[in-house]
Amino acid sequence: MTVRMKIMLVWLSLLMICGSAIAEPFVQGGAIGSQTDDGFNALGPVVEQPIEFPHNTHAGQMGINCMYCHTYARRSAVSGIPRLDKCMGCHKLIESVKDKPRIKKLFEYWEKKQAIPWKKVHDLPDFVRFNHERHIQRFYFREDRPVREVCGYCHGDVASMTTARRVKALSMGWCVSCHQKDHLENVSTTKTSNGPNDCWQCHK
Amino acid sequence: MSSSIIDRRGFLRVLGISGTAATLAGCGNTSIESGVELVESYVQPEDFVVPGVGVYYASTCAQCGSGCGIMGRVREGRILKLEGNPQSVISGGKICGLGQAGVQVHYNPDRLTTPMMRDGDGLKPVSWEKAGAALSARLGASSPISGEQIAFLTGEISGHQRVLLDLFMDSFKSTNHVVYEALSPAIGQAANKAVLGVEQPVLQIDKARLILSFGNDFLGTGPSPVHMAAQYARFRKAPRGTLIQIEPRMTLTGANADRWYAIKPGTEGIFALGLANSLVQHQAYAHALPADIASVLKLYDKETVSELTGVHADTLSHIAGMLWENSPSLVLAGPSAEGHANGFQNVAAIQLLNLILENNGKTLQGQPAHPFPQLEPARSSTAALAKLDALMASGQCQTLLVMGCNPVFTAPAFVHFAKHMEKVPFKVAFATQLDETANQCDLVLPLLSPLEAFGTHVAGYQPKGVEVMIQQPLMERLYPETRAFGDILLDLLKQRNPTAYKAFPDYYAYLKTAVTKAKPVFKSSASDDDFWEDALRNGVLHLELPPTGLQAHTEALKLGKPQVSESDTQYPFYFVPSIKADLRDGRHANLPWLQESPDPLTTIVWDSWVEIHPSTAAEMQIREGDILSVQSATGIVRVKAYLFPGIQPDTVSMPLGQGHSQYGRYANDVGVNPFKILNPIFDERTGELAMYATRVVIKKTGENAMVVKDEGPTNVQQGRKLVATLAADQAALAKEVSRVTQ
Amino acid sequence: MSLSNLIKNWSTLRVKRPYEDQYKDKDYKWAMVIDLDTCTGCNACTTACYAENNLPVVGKEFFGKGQAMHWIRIERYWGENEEMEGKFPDRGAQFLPMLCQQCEAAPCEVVCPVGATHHTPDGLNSQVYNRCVGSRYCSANCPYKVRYFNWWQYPERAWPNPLEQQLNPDVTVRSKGVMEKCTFCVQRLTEAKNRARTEGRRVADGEVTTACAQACPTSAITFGNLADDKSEVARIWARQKVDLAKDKQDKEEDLRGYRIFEDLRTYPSIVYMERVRNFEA
Amino acid sequence: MSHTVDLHTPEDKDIHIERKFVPKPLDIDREVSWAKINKDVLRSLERPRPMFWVIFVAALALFSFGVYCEIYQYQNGMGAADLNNPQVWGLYIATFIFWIGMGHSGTLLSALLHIIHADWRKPIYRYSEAMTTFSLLTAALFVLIHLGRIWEFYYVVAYPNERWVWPNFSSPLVWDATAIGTYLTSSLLFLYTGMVPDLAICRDNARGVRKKLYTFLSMGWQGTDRQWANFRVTYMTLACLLMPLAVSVHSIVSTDFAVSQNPGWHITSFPPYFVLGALYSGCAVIITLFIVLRYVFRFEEYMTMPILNKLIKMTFAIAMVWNYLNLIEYATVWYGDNEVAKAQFIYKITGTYAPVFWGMVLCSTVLPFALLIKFVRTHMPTLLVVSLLLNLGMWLERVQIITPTFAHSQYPWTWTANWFPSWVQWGIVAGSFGWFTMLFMLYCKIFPAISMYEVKEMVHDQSKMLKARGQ
Repeated sequence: MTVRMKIMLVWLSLLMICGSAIAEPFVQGGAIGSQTDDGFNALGPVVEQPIEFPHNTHAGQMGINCMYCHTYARRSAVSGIPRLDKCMGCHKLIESVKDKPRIKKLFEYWEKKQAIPWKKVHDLPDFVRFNHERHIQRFYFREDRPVREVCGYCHGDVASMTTARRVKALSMGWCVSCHQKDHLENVSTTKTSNGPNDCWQCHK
Repeated sequence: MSSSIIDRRGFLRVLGISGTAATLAGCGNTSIESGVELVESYVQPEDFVVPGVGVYYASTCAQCGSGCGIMGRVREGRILKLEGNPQSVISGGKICGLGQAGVQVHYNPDRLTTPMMRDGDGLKPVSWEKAGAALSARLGASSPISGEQIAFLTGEISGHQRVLLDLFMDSFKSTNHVVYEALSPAIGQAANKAVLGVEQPVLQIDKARLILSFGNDFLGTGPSPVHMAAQYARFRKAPRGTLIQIEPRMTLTGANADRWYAIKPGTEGIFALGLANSLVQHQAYAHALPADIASVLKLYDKETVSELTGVHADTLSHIAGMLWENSPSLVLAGPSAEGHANGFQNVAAIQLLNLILENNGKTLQGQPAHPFPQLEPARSSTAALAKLDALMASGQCQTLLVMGCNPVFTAPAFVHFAKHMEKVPFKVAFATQLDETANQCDLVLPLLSPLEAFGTHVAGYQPKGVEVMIQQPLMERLYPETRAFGDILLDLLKQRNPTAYKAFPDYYAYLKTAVTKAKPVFKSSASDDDFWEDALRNGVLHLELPPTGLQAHTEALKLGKPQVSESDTQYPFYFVPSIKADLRDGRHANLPWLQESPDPLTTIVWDSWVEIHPSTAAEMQIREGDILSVQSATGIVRVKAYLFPGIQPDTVSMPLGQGHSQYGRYANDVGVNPFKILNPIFDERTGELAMYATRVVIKKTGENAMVVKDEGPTNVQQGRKLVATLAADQAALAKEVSRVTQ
Repeated sequence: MSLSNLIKNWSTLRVKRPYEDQYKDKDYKWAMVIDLDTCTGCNACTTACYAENNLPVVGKEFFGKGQAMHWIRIERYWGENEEMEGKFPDRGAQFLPMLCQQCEAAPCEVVCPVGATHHTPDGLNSQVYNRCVGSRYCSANCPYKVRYFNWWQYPERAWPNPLEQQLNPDVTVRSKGVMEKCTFCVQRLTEAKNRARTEGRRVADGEVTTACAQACPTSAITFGNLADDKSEVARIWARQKVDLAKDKQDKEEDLRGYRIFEDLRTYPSIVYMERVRNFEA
Repeated sequence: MSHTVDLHTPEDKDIHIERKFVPKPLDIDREVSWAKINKDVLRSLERPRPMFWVIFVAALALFSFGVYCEIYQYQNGMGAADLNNPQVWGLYIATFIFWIGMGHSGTLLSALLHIIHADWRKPIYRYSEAMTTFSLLTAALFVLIHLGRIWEFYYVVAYPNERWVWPNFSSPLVWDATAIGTYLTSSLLFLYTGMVPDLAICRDNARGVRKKLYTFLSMGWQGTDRQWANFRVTYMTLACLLMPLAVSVHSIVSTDFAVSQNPGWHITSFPPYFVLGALYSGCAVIITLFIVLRYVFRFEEYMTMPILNKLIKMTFAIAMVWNYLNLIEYATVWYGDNEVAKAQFIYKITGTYAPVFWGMVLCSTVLPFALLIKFVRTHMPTLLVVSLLLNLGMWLERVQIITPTFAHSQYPWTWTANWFPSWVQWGIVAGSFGWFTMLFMLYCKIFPAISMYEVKEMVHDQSKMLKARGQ
């Protein structure tokens, strides 16, 4: 290694440090709903669920609105797992699939009046307060975006999965990257606004 | 509709899978994990149950007898916090610290989770079958005991629990339902009854222009502190009333007085008569009293009164003048005036002032007759305990049942309650947590906490109209082996009389039937189920009734020459126990929030102490934290000294409620129990224990320990403007914005 | 905060706060009024705070060491000067509920090395637990000494099973080594604000309150939105002629409102109302 | 002269200015040969005597106990130190300031005196410079130790991160972290740069592992003219850079207190007061180490009495300025209209911690006058004790800045009556002394404690100067 190379190396590393310091805050995430690479993709582990729920059948093939089942998303901080009687409401009447093992399992839980122990796929640290309601109200109801886009921005294209799997980092930088973007106030205007930039909005 | 209630109970039962998993991770966990925790998941919840959103249910606070309506915040199946229920006239949407701590009764780590039965020396957990069998063998259909052989000892109890209990005792042809509260206001009640015609007049604190209180701690430990605090708040708004407090040791109410006077314990009646004597000099009041009383009153001239009470003679004239000028006024008697051999006399003399000042009907009113007298709380007394004690000592009592009271802890040492209890062959305690008394029993049955059980309460003090308070479960039971007191009683009653109660599968059914039966009284035309649902939703059944008048009975006062008990050279100090608003008689000492909540006046936590005036302390060279022995004729305790300016110099004071030995991790070995050194002095008229009449001698032991308190080395403001004070005549209160007066 | 954000908001960040009418066009400025004349010192607020905000009970030993965690404490004074006057406290005690004053120019905010405590747009003095490194500089600098540090790993001690089920899931359970303090029950405020925003309105007066104000049996504590002229708090502030942005109030003698240590220019958000005593009694 | 015209007054005639040359004792003997210097200094790097190991193990034990205390505190929480509200800092910050203050004199000696060509610094600056570096390292430890969440310390550092959050640049603690970081880095650099020619000497005289080490560290130093020229420029530049840093670091540390409104801290004169205090304690330590090294390594020929005398004079001067600033501080409080600060001051001198204050007065204000006595200046054991006491005084000074202010703050309710640090704090403070001793002892055995090339310069200059005077 020549001296020149050594010097080059030092300069290069310096440049990298400084460059990332300056450039990092300007990194732009993907536009909402694009579900494309926004630089924060992080595939989570496969989570074994008590019943291998086929999202692809329900949301994909049938095209059921996410919020038909995850009904709390628009009125609570958590989107919630559908209550068991909601599953039964349909499946009691769908004779064709009654014999499938997954449905049989569902009926077993129902008969025992036991809640299904679903596991959390999208978990946030305990000091974070994420509010589904506000996001759904803003982007689904006010901006009138398609539900799969609104939910998909954080959850990925669940309609193509069976059981859900985390696809985004759900990290602070990722949240902030979107909060800093200019979003349309509502469908009719061109006025834009950002997400809250206050620590206490998300940290509790 | 009835099914929806069952469903609601069902909701509590088929709760979410992680309803009980609380997070303790805190800031430690910064990582995002998948597949580690479970999601809230329901089977068939009510529509209004939304995960992540708190739901409020109305219920009733069971922490004291005030019967405040409360709202419990429930989330994901857990009761998180209690708030006041705005529907309840008593609480008016507010709640005290004691009430807040109700959740800690429920979640107490020392809760009793299974029945316990005596096995040799200790109590061993047993199954309900075994416990039930033991109970049936003694108290079932074939039980031979009756009359005096059985006794049911409870604390203040009201509502349908009391009805069932009475029915249960009836089935044994026994009247031995002993209601014992260590801090029973029985002397005052008896005197009120004699002078005013009612045991507990309804106070209109907010209407008074001047309150003269003889040791009445209505803000801290009165019959309904939350309600009275709200009244007090209005009393303090324009036109602002004045509060004068006279007592040997400053209470919380005294600490809020415009003027506080120290008085020798037990001489409150003399002072009141001195005031009466001054008052009747005024022409407006000259004919307020019958001539015979007025003539005896002349003996109470201000010099004599001043000498006996230790209050300056000018003070007496000054207060009399204030009473003249400020009408309507309100004169109150409190525990420190009641708890003496002449306690009845004291209260009667104090109430006489109300009569002279014609406050009855204005600031004092009679409580309307309760439409359901059987639901009203049975009046407690300490004399009843003495009777029971004699019964046990004589060996007559064969079966003792105890619920909601702890006489082994609260009975003074001279009663020897624990020893006499041993003579009872079968003792049953119903408890949410083992205490000293339960530990002495042969069978202990675990009860549901008040946040898990249905019930009704009726407060002894009804400030406005009449209320029946509804208690409902706010949460699924924590321990499957615990049962409702009502259910146990109902089971026993069914064994005694199977036909009469077969319509009621459980206590809930009984309660619902009983409450809905009262529908006509509340002038409701709703269906039974709607009425019941409404009752549950509101947490209270309110019936507006006009207050009744009071009848004056001046003859009840037996006037004699002014005299006080001899001073005692062997025991030179008056001993004044103080009641802490949160610990009361000690039943709440197991609640950590209350242990850590500083005593308002001394800011001491987790301890007992003896208060002594700084001037006396200086004479005896006592410093804060010096361990003193406080000795009465019947006992001795060793306790830390605290220098407290709000106390008569020849008086010492100790807080009640500490000194437990078998009441769980938070209460055990904290402080000492001053109940144990009370002398056997009784009120001459009622035979009740005179709690404030004990005399003690204090000695330094030479040891010193830190007093754990919030207060630092200074207790004054050091010239910083922290709490500023404005003279009442300068403050423009009438112009202020206030929601309290509305 | 990213550089772009910093640059974008530079003008607002550079302003000396508080300034006149700072919150005039804002939606919220949370503030409080505590009436010392009706405060009876009963400690209901303290216990309510323990229940709402997951405050640990530290026990006798740690309390004795001065490591108690009461976000709101009731102080009891016997006199205003350096000594108590007279033999007895014959005008009663002076009770003072002391909690974080949510200063507009908070001494704690500037000194936090990591920005764990900062000023929110609603005028709250926030504390972000997971950002806190525990330098305790904020506490050292707080003139009111209302910041409480987690000296021990309280979660392991304070909530033996099943007491932990009482914990409020909306509030973080703080682990050792972080500073905490009164938040004006921000979890309630956030919930109310979210609800109001969804419904396209501002939080109404009385819609949300802090745990202490809610419990207070004498309603001595009033909480509300100072940015809303019609709110009770704003009306009391206005009536008492207390101006948020002034360090010295020019007001009449008969007004009771004052802020503690105004001369330190912390601009607190809590107005205390002087205790009144009838000195003729 | 009688024949000359008397133009002057008679008195004038008697004026006879006799320019008498009083030979001062030389800073260093000019007869010392260069080879002897090499030999003497390199001898100090030889295998240590048993006593070295005894002291080293003692220091290690002390340090280990400190580590144990820190682990105990880490596992249990800061409560283990018996800190509380409002005594939030305890001895940690006091000791932090103490160590960081000690670090200042090394720079003063090496950089400032280098710039102004005060040659007498040459035999003693190297170890002072090392002392500076190690005390800074120790001080930095305290910054970490006092953190409640030591494992999150990197939040204080400004670096780009995923969260897009920065430290709070308006916080004096961030200034602290930055200043200490910068100062530590430049001190290390300065120490190392100054050592390069000596390391080359070591390299030439060493074998085995040491040879490899010195070879690596001396960076191919051959002593060519070009190397010397570059070296001198670099060294001077670094010295110039370091000077403002040394002043700024302790000024910044003082802002930790001065920017707050706490009574006893909110004082404008704090920055110079702190800087002077720092120099003061640093000089005292340099005297201590001077005596120790002189005795242990028999450096009498290089660490001569005249040099010590100059050092003491400087110390005395600094002590006086420090005293003056101290008095100014008290006078400002006393004559100011801040009643709270005045009450705090009265508490400081009469309250629970009055012994600390008066201990400081005794050790740091009164004791320096003992330096005026010749016996004290020349009798090594006495001087050693005095210098140690001066340091104790400076430590007490830091304690009395922090603890009484917390104990008697603005807010009367939270005053403390008799707060006392727990064994954990004492253990960690003691451990820091063990850590410092260990580092310094290792340094003395690995690197030359006296700058050989500069002593040679000094001898050379000395003889040149004397030659010029014709002696």
